[in-house]
Amino acid sequence: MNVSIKTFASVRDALGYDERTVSVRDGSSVAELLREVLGGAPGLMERAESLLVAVNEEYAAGDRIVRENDVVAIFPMVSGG
Amino acid sequence: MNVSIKTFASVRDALGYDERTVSVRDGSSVAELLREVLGGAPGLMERAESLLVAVNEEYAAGDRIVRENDVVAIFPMVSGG
Amino acid sequence: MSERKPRIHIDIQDGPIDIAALCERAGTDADGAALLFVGRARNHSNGKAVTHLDYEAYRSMAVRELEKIAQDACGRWDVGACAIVHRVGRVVIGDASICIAVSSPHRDDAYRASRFIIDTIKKTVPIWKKEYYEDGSMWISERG
Amino acid sequence: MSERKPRIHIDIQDGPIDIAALCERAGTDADGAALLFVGRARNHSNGKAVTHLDYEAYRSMAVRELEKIAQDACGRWDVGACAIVHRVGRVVIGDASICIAVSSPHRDDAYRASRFIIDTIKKTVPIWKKEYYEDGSMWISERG
Repeated sequence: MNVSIKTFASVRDALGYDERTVSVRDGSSVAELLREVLGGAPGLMERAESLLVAVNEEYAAGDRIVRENDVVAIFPMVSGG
Repeated sequence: MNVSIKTFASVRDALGYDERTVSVRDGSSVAELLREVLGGAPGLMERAESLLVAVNEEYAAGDRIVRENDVVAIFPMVSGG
Repeated sequence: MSERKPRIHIDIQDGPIDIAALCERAGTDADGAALLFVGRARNHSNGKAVTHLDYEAYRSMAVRELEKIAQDACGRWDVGACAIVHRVGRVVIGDASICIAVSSPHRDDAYRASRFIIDTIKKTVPIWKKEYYEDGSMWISERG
Repeated sequence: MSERKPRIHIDIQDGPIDIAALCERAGTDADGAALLFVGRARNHSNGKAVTHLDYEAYRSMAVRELEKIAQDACGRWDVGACAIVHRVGRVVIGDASICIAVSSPHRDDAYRASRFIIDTIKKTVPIWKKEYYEDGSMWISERG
């Protein structure tokens, strides 16, 4: 199934793109998707625990199951204000 | 000796003047001066304990000795802001 | 606590307070936070409808007390700039009776200093508020 | 807690924030206190001179999170109006990156709600700050 990935700030800088569609197997969790997406960027993999994930604009934990066409955003700790 | 009296808000309303020079005996305390000044306004006398006094623009306690030409302000609890 | 000299501005004035101008006074380049407190005339008090307010001040002493409070706040917290303007005379509903602008490098100092300033003003600065209702008026210091 | 419906305004915008306009949004006739928090780009951070900032947002989600925070604050405290505007893009030293205007009948609610809002924004709203120095730049989320 296809999932839309969005990246921000240092995660985008490390991955080199801000949006991409990826294909993952049905029933994948957020954690599995993260390993897939961050696999090619070792620096990010190391600090995967500190990254935040939102599915369809709501924060999601690692065990959240991703569905077809979900929008999954991956980003570092926020620092606005 | 002569002392300048200033009054504000409900104290002024009760006394009917906002400034006056009064003559008191040398060595009078703030408390004695208050009895003198408020004597003619029984409503004020009753709540003398809740009134505030400033001598030369600094808050003063009842035992403070007043001097010639001091400016003594008498007013109710403040309520600005 | 702070080693730099904070900018302090104190005023007691008749007529509307220029809030935008006050905002511009707040904040040096070292300050990451600015906090503006605005005390406004509200349309009710203790269950009664209020039509307008009237503020009276012992002006010279009130300015001295405001300066003391500003200095005290700047000594306790790391404040870059502090401006306090109190209005006197008639204040209609919705208008500002007092504005306090405080800025600091980090927000915690601004919040603490601002709160300290307004709380202390209400205890020590010789200014009195009179509330007007449809059927009369009352000095607020009488109530307590 | 409040039975009236508070006025909420949320925006994420490019370019300078109109602070005076925001002040006017704050405050109904029932509100005796208004508090404006301004987060400003300051000229230093962790001992380094900062030349300017750049803010990036996940805009749609950030607006949703800001709305949640405003609703939450209005549920916890008696707030008449709440406006939050966050700026994105380049912000020069001294300019506002965020403004939060909160009004309430009594000042305690405004102080508590304002502090809650800015503290929560810094934890949950997907906006990132990049600091620029003479010799480079850094995403601030990296630092912790």
